[in-house]
Amino acid sequence: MSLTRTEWVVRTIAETAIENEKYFGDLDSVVGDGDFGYSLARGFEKLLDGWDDLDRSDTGTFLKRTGMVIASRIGGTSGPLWGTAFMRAGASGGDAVARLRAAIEGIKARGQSDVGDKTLLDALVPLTDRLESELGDGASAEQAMRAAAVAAREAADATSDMVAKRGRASYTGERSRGSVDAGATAVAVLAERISETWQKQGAAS
Amino acid sequence: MSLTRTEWVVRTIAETAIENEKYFGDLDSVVGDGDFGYSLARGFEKLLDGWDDLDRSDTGTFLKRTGMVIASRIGGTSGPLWGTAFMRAGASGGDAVARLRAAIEGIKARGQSDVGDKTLLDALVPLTDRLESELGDGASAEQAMRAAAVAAREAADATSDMVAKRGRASYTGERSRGSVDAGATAVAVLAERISETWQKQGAAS
Amino acid sequence: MKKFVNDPKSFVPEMLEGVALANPDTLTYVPAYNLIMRTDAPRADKVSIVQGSGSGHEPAHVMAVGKGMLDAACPGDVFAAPPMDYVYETAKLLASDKGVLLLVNNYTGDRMAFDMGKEMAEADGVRCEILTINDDVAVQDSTWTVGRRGVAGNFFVIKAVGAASEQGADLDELLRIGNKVNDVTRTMGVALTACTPPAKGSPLFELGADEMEFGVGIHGEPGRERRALASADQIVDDLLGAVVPDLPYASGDRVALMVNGLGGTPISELYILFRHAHRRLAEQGITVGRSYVNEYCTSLDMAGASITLVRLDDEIEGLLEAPAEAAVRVF
Amino acid sequence: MKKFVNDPKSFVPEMLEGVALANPDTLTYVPAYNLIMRTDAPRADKVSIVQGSGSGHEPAHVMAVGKGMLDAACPGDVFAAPPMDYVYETAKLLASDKGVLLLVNNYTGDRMAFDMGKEMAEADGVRCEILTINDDVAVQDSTWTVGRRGVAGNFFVIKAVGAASEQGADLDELLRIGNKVNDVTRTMGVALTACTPPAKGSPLFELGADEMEFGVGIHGEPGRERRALASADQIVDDLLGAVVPDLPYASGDRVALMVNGLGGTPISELYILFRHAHRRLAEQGITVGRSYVNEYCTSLDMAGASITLVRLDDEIEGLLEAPAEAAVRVF
Ligand SMILES: Nc1ncnc2c1ncn2[C@@H]1O[C@H](COP(=O)(O)OP(=O)(O)O)[C@@H](O)[C@H]1O
Ligand SMILES: Nc1ncnc2c1ncn2[C@@H]1O[C@H](COP(=O)(O)OP(=O)(O)O)[C@@H](O)[C@H]1O
Ligand SMILES: [Mg+2]
Ligand SMILES: [Mg+2]
Ligand SMILES: [Mg+2]
Ligand SMILES: [Mg+2]
Repeated sequence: MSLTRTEWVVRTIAETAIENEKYFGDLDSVVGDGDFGYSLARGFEKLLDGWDDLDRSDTGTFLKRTGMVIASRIGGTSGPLWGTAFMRAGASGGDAVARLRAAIEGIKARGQSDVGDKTLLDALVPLTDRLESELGDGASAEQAMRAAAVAAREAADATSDMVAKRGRASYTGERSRGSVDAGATAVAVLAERISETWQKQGAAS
Repeated sequence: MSLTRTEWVVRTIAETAIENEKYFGDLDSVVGDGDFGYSLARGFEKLLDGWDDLDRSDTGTFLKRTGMVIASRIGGTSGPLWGTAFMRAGASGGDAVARLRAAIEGIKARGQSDVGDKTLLDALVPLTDRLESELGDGASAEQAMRAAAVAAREAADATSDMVAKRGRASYTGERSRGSVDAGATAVAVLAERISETWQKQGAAS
Repeated sequence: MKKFVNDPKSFVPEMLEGVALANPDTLTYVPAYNLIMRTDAPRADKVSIVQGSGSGHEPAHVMAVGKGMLDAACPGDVFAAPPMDYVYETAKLLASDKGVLLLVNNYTGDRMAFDMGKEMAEADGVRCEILTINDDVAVQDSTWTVGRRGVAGNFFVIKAVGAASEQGADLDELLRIGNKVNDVTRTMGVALTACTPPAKGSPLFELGADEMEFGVGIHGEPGRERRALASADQIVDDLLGAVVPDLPYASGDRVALMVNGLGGTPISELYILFRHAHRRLAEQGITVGRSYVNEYCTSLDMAGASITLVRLDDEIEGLLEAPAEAAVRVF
Repeated sequence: MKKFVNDPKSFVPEMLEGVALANPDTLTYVPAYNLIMRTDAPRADKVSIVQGSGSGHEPAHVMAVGKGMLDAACPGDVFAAPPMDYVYETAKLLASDKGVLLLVNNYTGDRMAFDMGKEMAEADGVRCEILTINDDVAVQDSTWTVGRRGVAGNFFVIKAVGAASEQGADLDELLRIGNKVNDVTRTMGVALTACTPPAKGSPLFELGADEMEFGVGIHGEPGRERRALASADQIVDDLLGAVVPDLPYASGDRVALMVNGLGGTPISELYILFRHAHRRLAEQGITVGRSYVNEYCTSLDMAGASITLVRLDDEIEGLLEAPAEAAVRVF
C-alpha cells in the first residue's frame, strides 16, 4: 500500500475513532468499564496533534511512529494493544494483508489472547481473511475492502453470542453474553468507514 | 381537668404522634430538615415505655413528669419546646385553658417566638382562644373541643401563606411560603384526634 | 434507599458502637447518652471540650473525639440536636477542675438543649461555658432566624481549642481563642443532590437534574437560591464571591482554605474545586497557608461541597499545626 | 451529571494540580506524565516506590504519595491504566541506587503498561521490579481472566513496603514483604449504585432500586451476581462469607479489618458495616488488631463498600503501625 493511501487510512481511523468516542464508550460500559471510547479518542487526538511531524520516510516507518504515539499516549488496555498492532504492521513489510497479519500476531502476543476470546481479534481476523481471499480472487482494492468490512461487521455482531475471556468484560463470565464486544465493533465501524470513503479518496492515491 | 381525662389526653397525643411519624416528617421536609416526625415519635414512644411508672400524685405532677421525659428524651427543637410546654402546663394549675396558656408562654419564652412566626404557636393559640370562648359561652367540654379542633385546623392551614421566622424553615425566607408549618399541622391533627375520640372516652372520665 | 442500614432507629447507636469498636484503646462509648468520649477524659489539668449536634454530619463530631480535638461528643438523632439530658449527663461525666467547654453550632434546637443542659449541670456544681459557632454566610437576613448557622468551619474552632487545651489553657482562654477563630471563619456550601435520611428513606428534597442548591445548609435546608448547574470553576467563583467579601478577606491575608465534601462527592472532585479556589485567592493576593481537602462536616450522602476560609495569624496557625488524633485517621 | 467538573478531559490533570497546590512543601507535580511525586524523592538510600493505575480511585494512589507510603504515582485517565510512557518516565525520574519498586494492581492494561515501561526503563539502566497486587476474591474462575483483581487491599501493601523502605529495606526485601502482605490480604466489595465517569456523563451501568451488585470491581465491573438489596448486617455476613474462607482466616488469627467506602457512601454507614464485621469476626475467634474505616480505594461516586482482611504477624503489624503522611491527611 502506498504511503499516501496508508496515511489516509490511518487518518480515517483516527477521525472515525474520535467521532465515535461516545458510541465506543457506551459499548464498553455494558459489561466493561466504559473508558474504551475515551481512551481511543484521546490517543488518536494526540496522533493528529503531531500529525505533520510524523516521520514519513516510508510506509513502514510511518506505521511504526503511529504505533509508538498510540502506545505511549493511550492508556488502558487499548494503548498497548493498538500501539503494538500499528508498530508490528509497520515492522513487517509486505502488502496490506501481511501487515494486518503481523498486527494480529502482535495483539495476540501482547494480550495473551486469541480468536474466540471476544475481543477485537474476532473482527480483525475475519476482516483480514476476507481481504486476502478477495484480493486472491482478483478483486480491486475497493471491492476487497468492501467485502472485508462486511465480514468485520458480521463477525463483530456475532461476538454477542460469545463469553468474554479477556479484558475487563471477562470478569462478568456468562453475563458478558448478549452484548457485542466494544473492540470488535470498533474494528467493524472503522472498516466500514474506510470502505465507504475509499472511492472518494481514490483519485488521490 | 381530671387526672383520668388528662392521662387519656396525653396518651392520645402520644399515640397519634407515633402513628403520624411519617406524615409529620414529610411535612417538615418541605422546607425543614425532615426530622420532626421522627423526633416526636421516638420521644412519645419513650413516654409510653415508662407510662406506668409516671408519678400520678395529681394532674399537675403527671403533666410535669410527662414534660420532663419529653424534654430529656426528644432531640431537635421539639424536645425542649414540647417538654417545656408540658412542664409549664403541669406547674400552672387551674383549668385546661389556664394550663394551655402556661404552655404557650413556655414555648414563646423557650423558642423566642410568637404568633405569626409560622410555628406550632399559630395553631395552639387559636385553639386555646376558641376553647376558652366556647367554654365561656357554656359549651360542653366535648363541644368546645370540637370547635377548638376546627380552629386549630383552619389556623394550621393558614400558615401556608406565612413566611417562617423561626426554626429550620426560617432559613428559606420567602420560599417557606406555600407550604403549611409542620408543628402547627401536628397540633391540628392531635386536636382533631382528641375531639373525635372524646365521646368514646366520655364514660370513663 | 441505597444505604447500608439495618433498622433506621438504630442507625446512630450502631454507628457509635462501630466507632468505639474501631478505637478500643482511645474511645469509650456510653450508649445511654449517645456519648463517645476519650478513655483518658476527664483530666483534672485540662478543660474538657464537648460538642453535640445532630448526627448525619460525620466525621463531625463523634469521629473528631481524640487527642488535640474533642474530649467527647453527644450527638442526637440524624439532624436532630441531642436531648438536653445527653448534654447534662455528658457535662457531668466530663466535669474537670478546669471546667467544661460546650461547643454549639448555632441552631435553635442545639442552643436550647445546651442552654438547658448547662443550667442543670451548673446546678450540680459543674463549671460550663458555651461557645457558639456560626460560620455559614448563606444565611443573610438573620433578624428572622436564630442567625447564621454553624457548618464545616467548626472544625477549626475544635482544632484550635483542642490544641490550646492540651497546652494547658484555661476556660476563659479557650473561650477567647474559640471566639477569635470563629470570628475569622466563613463558609458557604452548595448541594448537587439531596440527602436521604435513613428514617425517611427518600430524598429530603427534590433537585432537578440541571439544578443545584446554592448556599445549602448541612441539614439539607434550602440555601440562598436554586440555580442552574454550573462548571466546577464557576461554582468556586460563586462560593468565594459570597465568602471572601463577607469578612472580608483581603489582599495580604494568609488563610486556611478548606474544601469540605458533603458526603456523596468523591475526593477527586473536591481537589478540582480546591485547585480553582487556590488560584482565585492567589489572584486576589490572598495566600493559602494551610489546606484542608476532605470530608469534615457532611450532610449524609449529599453530593456537594462547601468552602471555608480562616484568616490566619501566628497564634491560630500554631494551633492548627499542632498534632491531633481522632477516629477519622486514615493510617 | 451531578459532579464538580469543568471539561471532563481535564478532570485528571485538574485534580492532580489541586493535590499539588494543597501540598506545596511535600509534593511535586509533573503534568506531562500525570505524575505526583515526593519533593524529596528519589533518595539514594531508599528504594523508590511507585504505583500507577486508572484514576477515579482516589485517594488511591495519588493521595497516598508521602512519607512512609508511595514515592510517586502516575495515574492514567479515569479507569484507564497509565500509558507505558508514563511508567517509563516515572521510573526514570524516580531512579534510585537502591532501585524502583513498581506496584501494579492486577489488570490487563496495568500489567501491559508496567511490563513495557519497565523494559524500557531497564534498557536505560534503571533497576526495577514489579509487585502485583490481587486481593479481590470476587473473581472466581481465574483461568478465563488475567486472574484476581487488585482492589482496596493495595493500601496494606503500600503501607508495609512504604514503612520498610523508610527503614532502609532493599528491593528484594520489599518484594518479599509486599508479596507476603498481598498473600494474606483478601477483599470483596458490593455496589449499591453505579458510578458516573465524567467523560461518559451517565451511570456506567443500570442497577434497580432494589438491587445491588455483589462482588463489584472498582471500575464498576459486574461482580459475582446481582442480588436483592439486604440489610447492612446481612451484607456484611455475605461479604465475610466470601472473604474469610478464602485464605482462610481462622480462629486464633489476629487481623487488620478495613471497611473501605467506594466514594458515594458516607462514613457513618461504613461504621455500621464495621460494627457488625467486628462482632462476626469475634464470634469466629478472629481478633481485630487494627481497624481502618474510611475511603481508601474508590470507584468515583459509587455508593458501596468493600471489606478487607489482612492476617497480621508481628512483622506486618509493626509496619502498619509505623508513621506515615500523605495528602489524604485530615488535620
Ligand atoms: N487481552 C486482550 N487481548 C485482546 N484484546 C483485548 C484484550 N483485553 C481487552 N481487549 C479488547 O479491548 C477492548 C476494551 O479496551 P479498553 O476499554 O481500553 O480496556 P480495559 O478493559 O482496560 O478498560 C475490549 O472490548 C476488547 O476488544
Ligand atoms: N423557635 C421556635 N419556637 C416555636 N416553635 C418552633 C420554633 N422553631 C421551630 N418550631 C416548631 O418546630 C417545628 C420543627 O420541629 P423540629 O423539626 O423538631 O425542629 P428542627 O427545626 O430543629 O428540625 C416547626 O414546624 C415549628 O412549628
Ligand atoms: Mg474499558
Ligand atoms: Mg426539623
Ligand atoms: Mg432537626
Ligand atoms: Mg479501563
